[in-house]
Amino acid sequence: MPEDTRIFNFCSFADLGRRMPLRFFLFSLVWFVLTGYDGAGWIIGFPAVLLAACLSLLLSPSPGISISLVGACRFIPFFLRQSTLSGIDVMRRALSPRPVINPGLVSYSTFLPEGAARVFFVNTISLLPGTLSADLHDNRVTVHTIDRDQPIWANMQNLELHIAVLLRVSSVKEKK
Amino acid sequence: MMMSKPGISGRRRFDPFLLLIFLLVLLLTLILARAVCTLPMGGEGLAGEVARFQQQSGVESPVTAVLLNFRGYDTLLEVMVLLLAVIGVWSLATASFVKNSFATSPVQISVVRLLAPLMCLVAAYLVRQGTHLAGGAFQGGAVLGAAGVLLLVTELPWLSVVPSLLLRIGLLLGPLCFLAVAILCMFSGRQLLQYPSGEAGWIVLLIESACAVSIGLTLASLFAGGRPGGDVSDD
Amino acid sequence: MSRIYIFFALILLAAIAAGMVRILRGPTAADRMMVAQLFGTCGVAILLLLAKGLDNMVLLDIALVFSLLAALATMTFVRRTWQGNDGEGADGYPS
Amino acid sequence: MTNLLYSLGGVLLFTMGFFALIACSHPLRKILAVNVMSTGVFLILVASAYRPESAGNIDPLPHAMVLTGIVVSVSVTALALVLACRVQETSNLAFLKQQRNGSEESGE
Amino acid sequence: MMLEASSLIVCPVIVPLTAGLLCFLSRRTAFFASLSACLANLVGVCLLLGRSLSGPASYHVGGWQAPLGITLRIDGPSLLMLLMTAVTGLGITLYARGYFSFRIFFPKRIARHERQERFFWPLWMLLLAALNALFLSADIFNWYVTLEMVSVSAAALAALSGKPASQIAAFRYLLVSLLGSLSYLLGVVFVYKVHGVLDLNMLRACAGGGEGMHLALALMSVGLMLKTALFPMHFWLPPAHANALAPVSAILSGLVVKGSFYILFRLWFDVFPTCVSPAALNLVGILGAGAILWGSVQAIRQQRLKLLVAYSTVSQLGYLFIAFPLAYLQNDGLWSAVIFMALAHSCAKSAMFMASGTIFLHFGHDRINDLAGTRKCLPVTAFAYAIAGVNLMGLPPSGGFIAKWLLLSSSLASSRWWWGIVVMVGSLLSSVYVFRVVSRLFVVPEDLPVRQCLPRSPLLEWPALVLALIALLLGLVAPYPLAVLDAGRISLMLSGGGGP
Amino acid sequence: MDILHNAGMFFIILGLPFFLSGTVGLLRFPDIFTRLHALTKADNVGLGLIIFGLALQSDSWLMVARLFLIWLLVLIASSASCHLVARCAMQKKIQPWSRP
Amino acid sequence: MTLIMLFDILLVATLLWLAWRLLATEDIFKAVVLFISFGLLMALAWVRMRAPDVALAEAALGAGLTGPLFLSALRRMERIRKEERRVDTDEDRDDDVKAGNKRKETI
Repeated sequence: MPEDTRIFNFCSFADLGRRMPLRFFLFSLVWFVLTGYDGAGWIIGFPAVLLAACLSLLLSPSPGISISLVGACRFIPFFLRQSTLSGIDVMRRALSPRPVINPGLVSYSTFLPEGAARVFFVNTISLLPGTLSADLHDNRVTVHTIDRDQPIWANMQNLELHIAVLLRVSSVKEKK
Repeated sequence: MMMSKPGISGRRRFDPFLLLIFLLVLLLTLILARAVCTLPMGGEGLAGEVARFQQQSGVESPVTAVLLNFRGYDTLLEVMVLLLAVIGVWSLATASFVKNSFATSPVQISVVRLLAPLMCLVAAYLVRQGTHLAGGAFQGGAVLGAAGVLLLVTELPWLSVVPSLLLRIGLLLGPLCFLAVAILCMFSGRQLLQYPSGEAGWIVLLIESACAVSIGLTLASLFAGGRPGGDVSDD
Repeated sequence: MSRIYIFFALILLAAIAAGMVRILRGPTAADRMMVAQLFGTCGVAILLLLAKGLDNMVLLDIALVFSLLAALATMTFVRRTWQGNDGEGADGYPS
Repeated sequence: MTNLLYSLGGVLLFTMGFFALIACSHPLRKILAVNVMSTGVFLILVASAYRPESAGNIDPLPHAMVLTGIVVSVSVTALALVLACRVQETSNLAFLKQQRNGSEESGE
Repeated sequence: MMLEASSLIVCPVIVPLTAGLLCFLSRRTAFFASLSACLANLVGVCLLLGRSLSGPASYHVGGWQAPLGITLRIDGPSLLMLLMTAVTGLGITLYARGYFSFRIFFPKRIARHERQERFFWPLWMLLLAALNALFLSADIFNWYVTLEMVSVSAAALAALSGKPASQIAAFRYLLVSLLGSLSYLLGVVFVYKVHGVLDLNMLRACAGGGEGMHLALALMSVGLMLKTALFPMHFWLPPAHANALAPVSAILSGLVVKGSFYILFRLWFDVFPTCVSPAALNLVGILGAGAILWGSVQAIRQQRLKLLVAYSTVSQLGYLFIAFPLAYLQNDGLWSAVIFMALAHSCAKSAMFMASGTIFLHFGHDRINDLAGTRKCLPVTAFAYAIAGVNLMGLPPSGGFIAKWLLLSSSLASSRWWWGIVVMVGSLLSSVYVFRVVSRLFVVPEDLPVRQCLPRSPLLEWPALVLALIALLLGLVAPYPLAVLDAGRISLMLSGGGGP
Repeated sequence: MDILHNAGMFFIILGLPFFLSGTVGLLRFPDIFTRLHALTKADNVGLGLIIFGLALQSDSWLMVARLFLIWLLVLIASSASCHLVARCAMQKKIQPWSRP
Repeated sequence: MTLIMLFDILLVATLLWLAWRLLATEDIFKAVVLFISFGLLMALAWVRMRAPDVALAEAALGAGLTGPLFLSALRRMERIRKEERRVDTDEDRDDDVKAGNKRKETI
């Protein structure tokens, strides 16, 4: 797949009309979180939010991701539990008298489409127990694992499915 | 360790000159330390003065009041120092937006897409906070500059895309705005930079916003390390 | 009550101080750089704790800036400093 | 007490930077040294304005001065870095020629 | 919509500042913007001169009174320095125009020349504004900011030529001036710590020495001396000044070093006269004497014209410092000799560097031994060089003569004749290095190969001559500047004058 | 209110060992990849717990949102930079340490 | 209040130690990393000095700008020096090979 190397990406007006309000809303939300109930702040806030939304549109060419609410409800507890486990895992390994590690590299092909979903997948891998995404090439993710005895493959599939549900990716796509 | 070239920062031989310098520096340290310890802590300083005129300054944050109102002249000159640094850098080198031999990771690109607009937003937030809490043009400008640096590092060389004239206008926006306000203030019998009473608030905010934009652009241009757009052939 | 937060911050600062050994020991450039990353994360935590301990909510803004810019140095490092496979010992593995 | 501690730290930073500025030959190190020095000065300045929470308002003037100083020092640092790079780039060729002509290795 | 009359005082800062920004914005109008800024500056200073003869004036920026705000102050010395900057600046601007268009006219590396011209103007205009701001300011922290502004722009200008040597020199120059600024700033920190104010007038009123003030003054002075290139700390000056472009050399030698010197002068004689000990004065005097002798000897030994002129700057700066011990004891305004010296030297040295630059442009080198017969090609330039040389030597009608005469007579009057001897030896040595060049310029050997003279450019030659003539005639109109100085005297609480 | 406060304190105290173990791992683990493991995971969990604790103690929803925004940013930053460094290390062909 | 004192002492000691190492270590890259860390800790010091404005500026400039600035300058200088060494080692390269190298670098 060709890397996306264009600097700015101008989308059509129709696209703009569809995606701008959402971004605007999201950034307004962030602004609200930052400043709180501050009416006067919107004098600066409004242009800033507009600017941020425009910049964000310029930078992201791909159609926005859509998040399913159900998926989110399932993903967030899963993620929190897993990342806590990963912390405990690391703590156990680091604090034991001799570090119990048995690292190695595993290669995994994901069915997630390229773009936001795949990047999200790669990023999340690093926060799960015992795995660290070390490379991403097409759909092959090289994963560094701290313990080869762990069921890496199953963990990955689990995560992949969660993300697929979260981002509304149909999992029936060809899976190698 | 390995990066150093032996001749450049290798272990030095004993050097009597360095020993002498070392002794002198030691002496200086002692003198300064003694001065720091024994000098009176100087009482209030100007805290009382600042607090007294805080109301008139138009902003609630004392530091911003000092920077943009009481001692705005300093700040005006200081913005010029930033501009001078850019001019100096531009006069020295051309920015080569080198394509790296390795492709940028898609992870980095996606993260930047998320972070860069957020940085712009936070920059504006800091400018806004400057009027009543910590923050202000420099802090906001710095975060804005960081956003620019982030884009440059990710090889989205936006600086080379922006038309030269536009870039220069952006760089000058803050200084020119500040200077124009300073000069306009002189009309109708006031002094340089003496804001009309009661209107200082929004003027300060205006200057701060313009300066934040300029400072952000300035810092990003400084990072780019040279004038964009190849040779002198612009205008 | 606020002293306990400062105590926590102190512990984190000690963690930072200990982490500096890694900067000195290396061996690769990335090891050193990751310590700066650690400083960023710990710095955010310390700032949050101090914000509570000193009861100064402005520190949250500083923590926000820290967290926003945490990745910048590493990204520059990865793109600008550490790339280029020159096969020299310079930034590779210990020689 | 606190301000004394930080002031002394600032003094030490200043003098350390000063010594390194004279003793080191690498241009980047010199720039780093100047930065450390300026940080030391700023630390002394801010520390001398410090007073504990109970003692009322802090004098904002030193803070404004330090802000000014920090921004100035960043811009000067950037200029110095570019200058140092240019020095290496432009003197590269002359240096090479000189080396190739058989003169012995020059240390710096 | 009325401008207050007192607003005239900020004109020397605002006008070049605006011009600098405009120069950066558009290249086409750069020269005209600069020229009109210089003219406006000169006119403004002249108007100020007319108004201020009645006494010193203050201006509160932003309408904030002293402890809080920044005060601008105009009195005798600052007025004369402003005048000096305006006159020399106008000359340099004209010369720079000639210089750049000459170089672009004879294209060897046209892109590089265009680049140099393009960035020269904004840098120069902002430098001018910074210098003016420095001379006007009466606030020690504001001085720091202006100093930084001056050093950044000066370093950038010094590196403009693009040659490795000039860039190395500029790098060192930048570091040295940073070091100087930091030392100065540390001094400011201590002053603020002790007195809690930054304004000069209030500091003057605070008086009280104490150990802290001694330390603060020492730190500030060392930093400023480093920037002014006093004798043992002059190592950075010759390479930086000699390797820069000719207009830049003129700016650096003629104006920039005077900026830090002015602050030093102000601090010692005006603000903290009570903190100054005789030992320190003598030390500075000795360093000045060292500068005179060492700089002259080095200048005599140089083979390149621009290096010679640069070393002569080192030695001439020595005169400014040798006046310190003399002026302090004398209560009749010997300090005016210092200002006068700076004034004359500024014009003369700029003229000298311009002449050297013109010679360099025409011959493509500046080896002194190969300059024979320059008079034939460039008569105006040769004359400019010679007249400027007369000034450096201190021959009678020149401004340099007046200054040296004042120094000599006061050293004899106070029976501290050794300073007088140094002044005379220095003059002798300077006549050696001036004549060494002038003889080459004017003696046309019989067997001179017919050199093809490039077409002359009036802008390249006349500004140097005019500046040199101004320096020469300064001696004739000496009473007038002295009167200006006297007018400002009210504010100058000199030690002998019964300061607090 | 008091219960919330104590619970918050509990979580903060719980967070500290994670930070410490992150540092210990950084010092003890044998190669860059394993150190990345230690750094990213432990620190993020530690920070998460501290932020959760502070959020329990804070009195306004805005503050809670702000705290979680900070956490989210740190998460993004550290996981991304961790991946980037690992990727770069792979490209430089640094061999991962493996049990002999 | 001794606790906060302890915090201060540890902070200042760490800062000084960092500064010493960054000025004394031979590896310039190590020095740069130490400097970045130094900047981050300085922000904490400003916080302790009750100067949040300065801390904010230091955090933004130190983390967001000085670090990348030094890192990319370091890269530039290292690259130049490597090129130098490369040309040094084999004598027979002539000028246009060198120029070719340069061209490759700047494209």
